[in-house]
Amino acid sequence: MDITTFIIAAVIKIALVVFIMLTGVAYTTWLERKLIGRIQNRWGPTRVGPFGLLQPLADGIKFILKEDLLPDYVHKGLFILAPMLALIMSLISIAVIPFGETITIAGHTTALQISGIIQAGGGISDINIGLLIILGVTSIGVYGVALAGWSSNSKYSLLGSLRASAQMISYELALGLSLVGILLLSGSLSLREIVQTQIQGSVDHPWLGFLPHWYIFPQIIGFFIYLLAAYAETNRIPFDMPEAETELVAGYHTEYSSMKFAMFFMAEYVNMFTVACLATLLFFGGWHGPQLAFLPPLLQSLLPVGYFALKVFFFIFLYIWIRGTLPRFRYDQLMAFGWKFLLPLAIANIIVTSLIVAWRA
Amino acid sequence: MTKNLYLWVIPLLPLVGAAINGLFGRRFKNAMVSAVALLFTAVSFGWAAWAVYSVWPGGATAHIETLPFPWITAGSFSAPFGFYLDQLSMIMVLVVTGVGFLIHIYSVGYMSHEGGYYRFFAYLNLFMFFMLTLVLANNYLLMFVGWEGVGLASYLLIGFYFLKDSAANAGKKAFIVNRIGDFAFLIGMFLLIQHFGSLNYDTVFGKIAEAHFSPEVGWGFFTITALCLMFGATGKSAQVPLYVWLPDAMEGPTPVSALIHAATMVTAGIYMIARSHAIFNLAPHALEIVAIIGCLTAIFAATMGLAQTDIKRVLAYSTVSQLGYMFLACGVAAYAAGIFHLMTHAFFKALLFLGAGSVIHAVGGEQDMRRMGGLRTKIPVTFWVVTIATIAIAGIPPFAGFFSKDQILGAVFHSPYGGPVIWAVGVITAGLTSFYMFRLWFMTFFGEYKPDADLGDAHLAPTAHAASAHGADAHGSGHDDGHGHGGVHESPWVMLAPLVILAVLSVAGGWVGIPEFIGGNNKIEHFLAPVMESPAVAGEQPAPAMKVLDPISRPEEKPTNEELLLAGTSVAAAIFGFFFAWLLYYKKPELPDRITSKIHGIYTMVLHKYYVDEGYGAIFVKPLLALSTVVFWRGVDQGVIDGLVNGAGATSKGIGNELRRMQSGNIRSYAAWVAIGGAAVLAYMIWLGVK
Amino acid sequence: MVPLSWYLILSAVLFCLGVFGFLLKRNIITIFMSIELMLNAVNLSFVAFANYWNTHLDKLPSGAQMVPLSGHVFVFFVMVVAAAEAAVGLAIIISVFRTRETLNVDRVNLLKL
Amino acid sequence: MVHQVLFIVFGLICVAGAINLLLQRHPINSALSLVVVMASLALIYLLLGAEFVAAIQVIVYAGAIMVLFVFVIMLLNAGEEERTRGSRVALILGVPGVIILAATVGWLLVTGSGQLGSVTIASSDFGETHAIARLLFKDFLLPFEITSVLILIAIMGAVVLGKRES
Repeated sequence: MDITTFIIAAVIKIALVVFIMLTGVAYTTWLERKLIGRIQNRWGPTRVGPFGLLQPLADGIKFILKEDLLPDYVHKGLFILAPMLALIMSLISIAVIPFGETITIAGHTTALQISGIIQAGGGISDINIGLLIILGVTSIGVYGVALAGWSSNSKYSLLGSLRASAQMISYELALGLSLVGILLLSGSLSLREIVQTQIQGSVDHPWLGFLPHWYIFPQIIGFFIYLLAAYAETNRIPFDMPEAETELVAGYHTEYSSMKFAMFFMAEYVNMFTVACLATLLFFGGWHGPQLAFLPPLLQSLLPVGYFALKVFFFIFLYIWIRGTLPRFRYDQLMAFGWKFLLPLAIANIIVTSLIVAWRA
Repeated sequence: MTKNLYLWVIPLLPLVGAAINGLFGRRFKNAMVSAVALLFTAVSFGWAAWAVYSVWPGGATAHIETLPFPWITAGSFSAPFGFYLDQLSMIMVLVVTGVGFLIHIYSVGYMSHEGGYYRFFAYLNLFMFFMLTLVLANNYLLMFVGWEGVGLASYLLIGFYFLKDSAANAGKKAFIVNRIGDFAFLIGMFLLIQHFGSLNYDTVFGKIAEAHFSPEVGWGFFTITALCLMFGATGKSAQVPLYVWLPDAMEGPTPVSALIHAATMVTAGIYMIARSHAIFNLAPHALEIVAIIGCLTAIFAATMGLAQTDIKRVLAYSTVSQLGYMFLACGVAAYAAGIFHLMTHAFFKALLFLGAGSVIHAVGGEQDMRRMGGLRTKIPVTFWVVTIATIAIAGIPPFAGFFSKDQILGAVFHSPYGGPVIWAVGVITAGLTSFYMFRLWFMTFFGEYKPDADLGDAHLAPTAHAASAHGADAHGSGHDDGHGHGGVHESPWVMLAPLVILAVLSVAGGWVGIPEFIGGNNKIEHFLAPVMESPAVAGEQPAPAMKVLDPISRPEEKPTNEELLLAGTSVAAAIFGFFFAWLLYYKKPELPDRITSKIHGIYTMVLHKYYVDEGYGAIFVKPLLALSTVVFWRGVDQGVIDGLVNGAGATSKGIGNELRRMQSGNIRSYAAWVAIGGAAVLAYMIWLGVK
Repeated sequence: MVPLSWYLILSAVLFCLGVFGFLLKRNIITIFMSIELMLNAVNLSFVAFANYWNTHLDKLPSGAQMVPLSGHVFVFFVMVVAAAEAAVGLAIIISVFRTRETLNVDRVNLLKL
Repeated sequence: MVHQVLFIVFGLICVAGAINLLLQRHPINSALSLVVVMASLALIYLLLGAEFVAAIQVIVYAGAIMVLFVFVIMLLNAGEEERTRGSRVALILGVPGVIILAATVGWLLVTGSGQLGSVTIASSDFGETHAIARLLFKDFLLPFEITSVLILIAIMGAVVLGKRES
């Protein structure tokens, strides 16, 4: 594959993925409002379009058309840079996430992954350290939040951003450690390879003879640690202290309005998607699912993407469900929970897993 | 060589005892301390006896055992932890452990009321360890370790009552005087290393035997070496000119005087000369000097002993005198006779000291004989054993002293290094010995008991007075607490039993050396013959000069009546001594005062021991102190060494005073210094690379 | 194909800029950041050399041993040390600020005679 | 060719970031400049085939250490740098010294460039996590454990230092 086709293919893939992602984000907001409405015995949005389906579009137009306020005494450069940083970093993570095997369109075969490359021999080469890149990019994302709060020159914002960055740094540890169990089992940092081991394992030796070889089963503790840490990372309820409306107005984005606020908003939902994708890939076998041989070939090649989307949707649904049911933690409880419960548990999980791996080897 | 006797155990056992008592003894009860000390000494004696029995009677070669790990290795020179058991060291090791054990038993009674009980036994055991190392070593260096170690133990024990100035000073004096001799000994060893490349007895004597040194060739070397060794021996064995420490050493507890300063340690010099006889035999001039020194010591010490009134000092001079005899024996190459006398002397002199200790014990710490008298009936056992010892040392047959002394005198008479003059001096000394010993005997046991006698001439004898006033009653002061002034009393049996055993030995000890002319066969000389046999004789071609030096080649066909005459003369001298003592101190006790006032000058000189201590003080000690004070201390030490150090300090202080300006407290300045330093290092490295 | 010297020059330039930062900046936190910059400069040359020796083993002096990738491991260790240093150093800065109410190193100069 | 262009681009970003670090008077700007330097260094590491090192460069340096710096700056509310007279030694001796040093080293490197040769990515598995892990947990196990102890001690030290005295 020469460099020109590579660039063309990459640009097409990026555009497609970003479009799908942003649409997905938009409709996730719709879904969230709808679902929470139902949970709270309300209707949710119904006026704009059938079932309120055009509501996200209306929201978008509103964001774009609203006046972009730039308060006095803010640190201008950083005030503008912060939301961009947040959104860019959350979108970069998508680049290494694989959605499926390959797809062949008009004689061109390409990997269903922005960073994936089809090699001359037909194999797919992935970035070896996909997982690390996601972790790294997430850790850079902290800057968006921190700088936003600091540059706003407002007490609410500063407190919110301090809370947010402290929370994100703390839970990043538990998040990272919860994944080590997976790494021990699969022996790779490449996301594609981790999925491949699960699919291959399901064929070769399924758990208990019938369960698919997904890592959720041996790593159930790791999975729950991951889930809790991920909720904290994305600042979602029950860990949404940074923006806790009742305490801090809106935390780090108190002073933001219009499109800059929208960027933070989008970044949060993209992060949710990233986390959900990661959970799917690492614990639920990624695009693995039953093969339906009776379908036409194109559909068959799209089927894994369908499974993937289904699993991701499940996690998004879980997010919303939890938001609708659980109250918010207190801040000291949150920190104590992260450092004194999740982190030791994650370490114990690593020790047990590595002992078992060593024993089996 | 056939059997491993674990000889190293013999010295090690007392060391273990010393370690246990020294480290933990403070917490032990006295019974425990003495049990430990006695047990280890007794086992050591038993082991020694077993070892001797195992190799008895031994051949011409010694039984050598070397520990498997080296001690000192430097280049081609090496000194192992080696042990050497031949006839000579057999006698020594038995004497040391046997007499040592008896004195340990005695000490249990004698020291029972003293403070520092555990300390005393720890030192005593330490002394045993070093002494056994000395006699069992198979090379001069290990022997030197023991040599120095017994010096140390002697220092510790002389200064046992370290709170007393006189005791502490006596300890220091003994140590320093010994160091002078040790220095010569060291030089002698260096010469041996330089010449033979080894200090092992085997190697050295073997090389001497192989090389057939004729006196002309090796004259200088052997004479110098022998003189150095001899000078070392004069220090340890208290000979002229280094005898001065021994009388002062009587500051120590009496058992110490018996063990160290009569029976064992002081004989180390004799042992060393006997051990080195191969070297001495090749140095006739050195032998002659040894003989002269021995003779001088014998007569001088005997005369000094005449005037002393302190019972232990009389015995101390007697010891010096008897050691002079042994030196004399060595000087005429009659080593076997010297060792014989060493052995018998160990018995009767230990007995005398212990008896004196018993007397002192009895009269509550008094050491001045003028305050004794009439003790014969009060302490009968002590009286009888001291009587036996006195007769033995006076040289009256058939007691031990007679045989050994007679052998020495006989050898002197015939030897090319001796001759009738030295023999005559020896006989006179024997007479004097008899006189002062019976003087002691009469003064102590006969007449009236006069504990409160006024010592009118105290001013004449400042040292003796000082000894009796301060030094000597150290024992008594501790002792009185237990007994009060309950009058004269016999010592307990734990003290008397060793005395009795030693008395038996003093009587019978000489019978192993009954000379041929009386009908004996002089077993001891034959026993020692394999050792004393000159290696040169063993060679195929003894040089003609050697023959003269060889003690064995003494003409055997001498008429026996000449021998008898010689023996008779010495016995007569002893009886004369007895007679005068009887006359002066029993029959007419007022006579001595009259005589002393007649010859007041001589008497004072003798009483002051010929002013030797004062002379040494004036000739050596004071100039040396002055030199040290003025030149070495004020000049070299304060001027040069301190000056250098202080100058260095002042200089760096000045530099630092300037450089402290760099310490501005500003981090960035510090960083600048670091950066410049880094730049300099890098530039230097680049320059190196370019070059 | 980038010449090794380019990497080394970049490393040296970054290092010298770090030194300048240390010498010229007054804010103690910025000075600390300059130190981190110097560490990074060193790391760059480690990584560059690790790659270089991987392909230029022939240029090793005779007898010299080379563990492949050890440069990367050293970078790892440098990072650990830098992290530890940052933790302790920033804690010190905080306590200095608490007692002296300033971050200017020129005002924190009591450590002298 | 692509390598060279990428190197020049990221190298220039690096140097620009470092210079900006020096020029900015506000510490938070300096900190962000340093983040830029570190991120572009990570990309240069990728050019050198050191993908693991690049990843941990981002995670540890940019993501942890620099966040800590930003945090402290925010916590202490550090303002613009004061202009104080400062150290004469640093200006008079230090700066020329460093310039001379830099010049010497630069001159050496430029002249010696030909002998050194160039750097390329030899094989795709060079610098892979597996290989580094093997080194770390086998050949460098002891140093690795010691550094873990070191960092533990550093954490405790930081806690003790940061604690407010009651």
